[in-house]
Amino acid sequence: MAKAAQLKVSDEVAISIQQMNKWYGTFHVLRDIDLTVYQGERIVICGPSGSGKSTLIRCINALEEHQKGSIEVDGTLLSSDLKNIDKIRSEVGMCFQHFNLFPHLTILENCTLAPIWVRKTPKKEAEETAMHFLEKVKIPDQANKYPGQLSGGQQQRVAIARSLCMRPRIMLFDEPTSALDPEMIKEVLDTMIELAEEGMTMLCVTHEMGFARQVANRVIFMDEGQIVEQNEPEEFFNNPQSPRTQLFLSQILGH
Amino acid sequence: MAKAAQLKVSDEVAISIQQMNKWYGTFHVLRDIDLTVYQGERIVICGPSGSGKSTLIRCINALEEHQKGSIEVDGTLLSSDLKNIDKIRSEVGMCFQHFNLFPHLTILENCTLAPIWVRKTPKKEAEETAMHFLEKVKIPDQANKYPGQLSGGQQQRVAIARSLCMRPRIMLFDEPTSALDPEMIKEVLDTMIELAEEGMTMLCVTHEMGFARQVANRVIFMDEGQIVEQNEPEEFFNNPQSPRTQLFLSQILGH
Amino acid sequence: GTLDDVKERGKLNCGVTTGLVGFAAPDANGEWKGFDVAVCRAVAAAVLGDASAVEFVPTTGKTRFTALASGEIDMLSRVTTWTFSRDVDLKFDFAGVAYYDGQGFMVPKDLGVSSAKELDGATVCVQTGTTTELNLADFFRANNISYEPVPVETNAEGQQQYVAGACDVYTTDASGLAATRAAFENPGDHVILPEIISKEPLGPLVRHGDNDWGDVVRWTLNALITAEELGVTSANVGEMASGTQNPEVARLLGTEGELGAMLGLDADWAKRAIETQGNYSEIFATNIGEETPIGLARGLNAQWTDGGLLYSPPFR
Amino acid sequence: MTTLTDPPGSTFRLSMLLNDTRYRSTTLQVIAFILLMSAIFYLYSNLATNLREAGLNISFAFLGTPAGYDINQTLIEYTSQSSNLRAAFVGILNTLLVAFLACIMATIFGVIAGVLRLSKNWLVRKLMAVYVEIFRNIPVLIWILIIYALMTIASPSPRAFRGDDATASMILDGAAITNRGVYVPGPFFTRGIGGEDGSVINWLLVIAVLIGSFVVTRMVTARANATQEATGVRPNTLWTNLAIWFVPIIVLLFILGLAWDIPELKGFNFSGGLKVGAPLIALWFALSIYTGAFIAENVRAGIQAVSKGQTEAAAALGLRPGRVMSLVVLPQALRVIVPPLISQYLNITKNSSLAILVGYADITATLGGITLNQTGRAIECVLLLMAFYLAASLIISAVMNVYNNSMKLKER
Amino acid sequence: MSDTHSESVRFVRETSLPPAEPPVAERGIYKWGRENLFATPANGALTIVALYVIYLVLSGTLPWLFNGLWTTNSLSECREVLDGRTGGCFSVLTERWNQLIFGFKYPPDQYWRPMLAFVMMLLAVAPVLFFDLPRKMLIITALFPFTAYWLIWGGTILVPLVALLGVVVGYIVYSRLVTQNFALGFFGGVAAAIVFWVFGGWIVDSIGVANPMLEAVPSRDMGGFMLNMMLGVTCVSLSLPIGIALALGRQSSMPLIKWMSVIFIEFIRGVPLITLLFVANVMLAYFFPPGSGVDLFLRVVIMITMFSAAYIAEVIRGGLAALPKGQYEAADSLGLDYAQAMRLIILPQALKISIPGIVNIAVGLFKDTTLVSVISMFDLIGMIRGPILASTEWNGVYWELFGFAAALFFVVCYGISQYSQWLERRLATDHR
Ligand SMILES: Nc1ncnc2c1ncn2[C@@H]1O[C@H](COP(=O)(O)OP(=O)(O)OP(=O)(O)O)[C@@H](O)[C@H]1O
Ligand SMILES: Nc1ncnc2c1ncn2[C@@H]1O[C@H](COP(=O)(O)OP(=O)(O)OP(=O)(O)O)[C@@H](O)[C@H]1O
Ligand SMILES: [Mg+2]
Ligand SMILES: [Mg+2]
Repeated sequence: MAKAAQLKVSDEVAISIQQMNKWYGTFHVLRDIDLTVYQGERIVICGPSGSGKSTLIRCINALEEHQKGSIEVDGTLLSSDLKNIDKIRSEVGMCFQHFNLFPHLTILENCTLAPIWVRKTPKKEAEETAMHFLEKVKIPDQANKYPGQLSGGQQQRVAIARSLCMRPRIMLFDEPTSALDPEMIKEVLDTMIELAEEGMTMLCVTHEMGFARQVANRVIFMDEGQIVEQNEPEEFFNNPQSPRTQLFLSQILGH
Repeated sequence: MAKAAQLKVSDEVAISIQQMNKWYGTFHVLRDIDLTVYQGERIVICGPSGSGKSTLIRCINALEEHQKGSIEVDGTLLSSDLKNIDKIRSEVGMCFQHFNLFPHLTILENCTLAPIWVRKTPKKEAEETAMHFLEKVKIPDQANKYPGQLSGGQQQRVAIARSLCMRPRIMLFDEPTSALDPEMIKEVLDTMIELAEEGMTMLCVTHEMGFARQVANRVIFMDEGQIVEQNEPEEFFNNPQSPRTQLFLSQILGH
Repeated sequence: GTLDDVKERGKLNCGVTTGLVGFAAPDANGEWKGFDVAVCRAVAAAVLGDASAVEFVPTTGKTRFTALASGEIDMLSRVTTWTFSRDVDLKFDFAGVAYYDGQGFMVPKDLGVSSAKELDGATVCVQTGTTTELNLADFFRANNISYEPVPVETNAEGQQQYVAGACDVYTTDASGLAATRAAFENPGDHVILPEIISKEPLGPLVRHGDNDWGDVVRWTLNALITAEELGVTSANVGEMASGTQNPEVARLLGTEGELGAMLGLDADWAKRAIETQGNYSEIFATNIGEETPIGLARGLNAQWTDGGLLYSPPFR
Repeated sequence: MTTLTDPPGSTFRLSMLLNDTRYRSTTLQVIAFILLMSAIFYLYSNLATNLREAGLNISFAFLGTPAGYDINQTLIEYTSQSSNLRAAFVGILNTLLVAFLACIMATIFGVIAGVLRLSKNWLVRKLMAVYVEIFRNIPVLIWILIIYALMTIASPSPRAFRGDDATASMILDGAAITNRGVYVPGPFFTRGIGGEDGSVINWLLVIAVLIGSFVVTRMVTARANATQEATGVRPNTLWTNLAIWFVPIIVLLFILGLAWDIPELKGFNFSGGLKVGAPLIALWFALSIYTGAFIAENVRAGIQAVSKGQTEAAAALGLRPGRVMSLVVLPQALRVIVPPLISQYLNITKNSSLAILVGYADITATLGGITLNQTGRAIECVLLLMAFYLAASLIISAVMNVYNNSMKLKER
Repeated sequence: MSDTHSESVRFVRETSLPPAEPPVAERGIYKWGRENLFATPANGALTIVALYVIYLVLSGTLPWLFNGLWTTNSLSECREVLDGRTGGCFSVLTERWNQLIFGFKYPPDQYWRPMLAFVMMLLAVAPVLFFDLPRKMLIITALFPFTAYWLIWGGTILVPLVALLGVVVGYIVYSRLVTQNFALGFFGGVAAAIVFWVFGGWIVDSIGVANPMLEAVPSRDMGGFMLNMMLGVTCVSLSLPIGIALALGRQSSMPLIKWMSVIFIEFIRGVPLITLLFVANVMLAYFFPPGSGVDLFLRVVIMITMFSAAYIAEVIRGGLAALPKGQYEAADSLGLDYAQAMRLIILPQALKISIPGIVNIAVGLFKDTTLVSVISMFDLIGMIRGPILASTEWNGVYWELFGFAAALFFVVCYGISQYSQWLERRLATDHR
């Protein structure tokens, strides 16, 4: 599969992170991160808890601010200019561990909210798009229910559809399956795989190694705020170089 | 293992329940329960939800009163006489599904509270005993923390240690692992197995069939407030007699 | 000035008490009635030509001065004592004395008290925030006897306390005492003690510095008094206006001279006031006089010609 | 944001004031500041113009001039010649007195009603529910008026005690409930130090002995704890403690020659003994019973917040119900009860400002009432009044925060 | 394990026992009485004490209630008729009914106006309080302030009409501009509305309708229970937006704005309402431009609104804090700006959580409107303490009047608090 995936990688740079550093107060969370993601690449980020994985991808769409270095998304430099931030956020979709659907809105309203208010799409059109993506994640029939009436897996798929409705060029996932019961993990992963196959650029923090093997072009291992190792999945799993990676893999696969 | 356990059963009766009946209002929860538990026996009670398992063991240490029939614990008849109730309660330890540690007291204070106020043990002695049992459940280093600072598994082990500090002759467990995450279930079951191996008389409501096979002398199946079937674990699991037991086991093991 | 404001508004805002029968109180239909009310209406009649063009603003002891100072009301006609500090320090102008009063005491007859000097150790109900309260303190201090004050907010509350026996004595202006006693089931069971411990000249007041308006109020009041002196009543005022021999009456009623214009009003101003409200004695008689439940005698409030203190400057 | 990634040499543009996160919040704050200042300036200039037109000024000199009025209940010495400032202090002390008394009484009412609301007894439970609902849902002002009317109208006046055909009589020949207040026998010392007219020293002595007893009982308790720790058995301290509380004080009072000054009907009023004025009682009682209903709900919620599992676990360990209450339930319930309790105390303090309805001389009645009326210094008086209440509230909430932080349950 | 045991261990129930009736002692009224009234001797004693208390209360009030007179003309007449028996003189209620409800100056032939406004209010709040009602009813809610103003105060219809049109114009401008930028839309809308009002006010003034359809009634003439209702409803609804703004301000990351909100909230919460009413009464007039003549009602509304806004702000702050951080982040990551996130995501949820708290504040505030009687306004209590008790006929009727006031407030406040409890239960189970 990794082969198939690689075929689609282009030369166009989607995200370029250079010498990026971030501190929480005096705590140095991210240290000299350098990362270039090409259009159509699928990258899986893994690493022990607290290693800064979430922080990294939250920096990419400016949910957190970084203090040093540069982040450029689709040619737009992430600066303090609100216009740039808005531009980047509307091109980058994000899925959270706890879905974060809006509980007071129906599924459909969840999906049309941002297109209507941010992209200024007419309501009708937004709803059509929403239905299209809800079909894609296989829950069009739930469109008029409220999030609280759905199972966790369904909610996460709605969250993905909600992001897709903004027609992002890049998707970020932060442990999308870790709050789900085992039965539901698969349905969400399937959705993500489908997305990957369509050539979406994806950055995904996950410990689902099966998923990583199947769709990732590259696996990145982080520890203590640094990128310790990155490689193609096959190589990464079968032949880890750094001792920290080896330790981590032995724990995670042994479990 | 079952063999090793059986060796310790004596002829001395620990609990003797005869023709016991209980109603909640007009709802007949327990119907004609007859049960004799011998010193050193380990009994696992299982059955569908609402079948009266919890009610049964709560009747044994008078957390609920029964309306008909008799319960005798270690030769003391459970009546409305407060003295008898006190005597029985200080000889019967109990662990709950939700641990019910006292959140305003440290782990050590949780363990010494009852010995000091009920058994009139000097504080120093009570603390030594407590430390002994905390070591036994493998968390002596947490003694000065508060329950809120511990994980669920650790809390349940503290709850067991707290009961043991009263040096009970009989221990009752009401689904001690059902509120725990899978990783933590094992540590609690290990503690219980250790206890069983030391010859403690135990009545345990649980759906952990592995545990039942490993330590129980007898498995009791309850349904609609009645004891429907009881048998040695091997026989019980491999060769259930009653159709209701068969149905229940097929559900629980198939799951 | 205020005069122009009032004319433009077409309504006079007049501050009164929240309820003191005889002086200012709404009746069962919500119509304001009373002595102070009549003064307000007379001014309204003089200035606006309509005695009903008055907005009565109920004020308490606490709020009356702010209401006037802040312009919420144009004049205050509320049993308010003319004192030095109110005139000078609080910056108000008293337009004259409408009623000469004095503070007195009322006690139940069965206490057997006949003089205020015998009140040592008594419990006294007094309305807070009034000069009464200060006079009371002074009186007992001067006579070196003790008492215990029970402060009450309104006359009605004082009455309630006094009737229930929570205080032995009720003190307020003598007119108020009479009015209060009149409301009792058995007025005869209560006596008003002979001592009048203070001078309480009550009159309408306006803001300091607006002399044009002050003159209007002052001379409206004087017109009512003069009318009595000259025998002009609400009944005969029309007749007198059409033909009178008395030059002062003619000046008062505007058939001779330019007095109205000097005030910034028309010639009929005083005539209207008298026509609608009656002269001083009529106002007195209908609201607080001996025929009413309040039953006050003219006493000090008689014309100077009858041995009283009412003495209006001449209309000339 | 301190991102260092802005294009180098990018020049400052005006639109960046709103569109750049670095400047945006400053811009907004400057705008807010300007708006605030212009509002303040506008109000201030109106005030200045109005005062100038009325020929008034703001000055606190009136605080030094004699107040001129008398106050019926004073905790410090006060005559009509004292200054307005002193009258204000009398008011402050009276406010604190009634607030303090009402806090205690409201707590007692609230705890009793709250506990009884959880009683097993159906009738009592319902009765308490009725109490809580009735008192919570009717304005405190109406309660004050009703209870004051009860005091003044329904209880006899001193006159009723007089004569042969007296319609009222004293309780046990020592206490009288009248509509001017409650008269009870007042203690004094016949053999007191420093003359017969009860010098303060005697009372200080009594207080000292009581404090001594308190300290000793604490020591006894500590000893009992130590004994329990050592031997496991807790000695019964009840009788010892009772003895420590009562024996020394009785001996002292005997030595000083304690006697009771019985109130007696003399002249217009009862004289002698201790008098608690009707206004104080009415306000005190009304505030207590009204706030008590709220406290009852807090207490109930606090006890219910302790899960049933806690009681069961304690019972399963063999603890008796009394001990379960004192060792397990109460310590946990208190954490839930105390914060809202303190805000109820705050409410009592603020509601005590309704004292003017009953003629009780609290700060609102003296400074904000009579002084304001007599001097006409409305602005100054109201400002001082608000400053006092604000200070009181801030102090109480500061205490509350300290308590809350110290009692927080430790969690992961 | 001995062999004997292994025999006894096996047990299979062949026949199922049917459920049986509990023993007699465990059934029916007997059991109920034993468990609920006489579980222990102490409990039994408590029951007897409680019964005695109930007896005392009822024996005191029932004769008074049932012997009550409803048709006499004065207290002395009452006393004559009762002739020494216990009994209330409720005729004061029937005789002064209109005064108690509407105050003593509202024109009697216009009473239908406040009544109609009251009925409209019920219709207007219904869709706010009960989410299940058709959303279309919110139109009534939106129109209510204008119609109610016109009904109660009367005068020319042009005033509320201009006010309404101003709001409509403001809203149109707002919805045009808001798609570009919220701030632009908001301030543009407000500015448009203000321009319209100024212009409209000028036109209305110059037309100067001589014969308005409804007779104008000045606010000074409002009184009685109607005044309490008006103050309560007006102040609570006005304080909601202010409370929201304060709560958001207090959560703001901008220190100046945060501290302005904190100081305002803590200051207001630190002083008793009565002092704020004193401010309205004796101070506030000095803060308005000379000669503007803002009347007492308006000044009191301003102060009470500030008071309740501070308390409501604290409730809403609790609601905001209860929302998971993820909601803010999700809104951010979708590209919504601050105003959109607040309006579309955060506030709808936070407000819903806060409703029970807000209702409690509203009940408290409604009770506190009685304090205006202290500053010589004739609300229900003011009417009782003032004109009615001062009148010669009814001087001395306390219990009937206070009892009536208490009962009236109880009915309203208890009703509302029951609603809030119902709502709390419902929100707890609501999965949406
Ligand atoms: N808001 C914050 N303030 C201070 N420290 C923070 C904050 N958020 C995260 N941290 C710290 O930063 C470090 C990195 O956090 P991050 O959430 O990125 O880790 P992670 O790799 O995603 O871990 P996990 O697998 O548990 O999600 C952790 O040590 C965390 O404690
Ligand atoms: N306090 C009570 N009042 C009334 N009915 C009760 C009460 N407690 C339990 N019941 C009912 O009694 C029956 C038996 O309850 P019990 O808790 O003993 O079942 P269980 O076998 O322990 O079920 P689970 O596996 O769910 O814990 C249930 O139908 C339950 O609804
Ligand atoms: Mg993470
Ligand atoms: Mg159970």
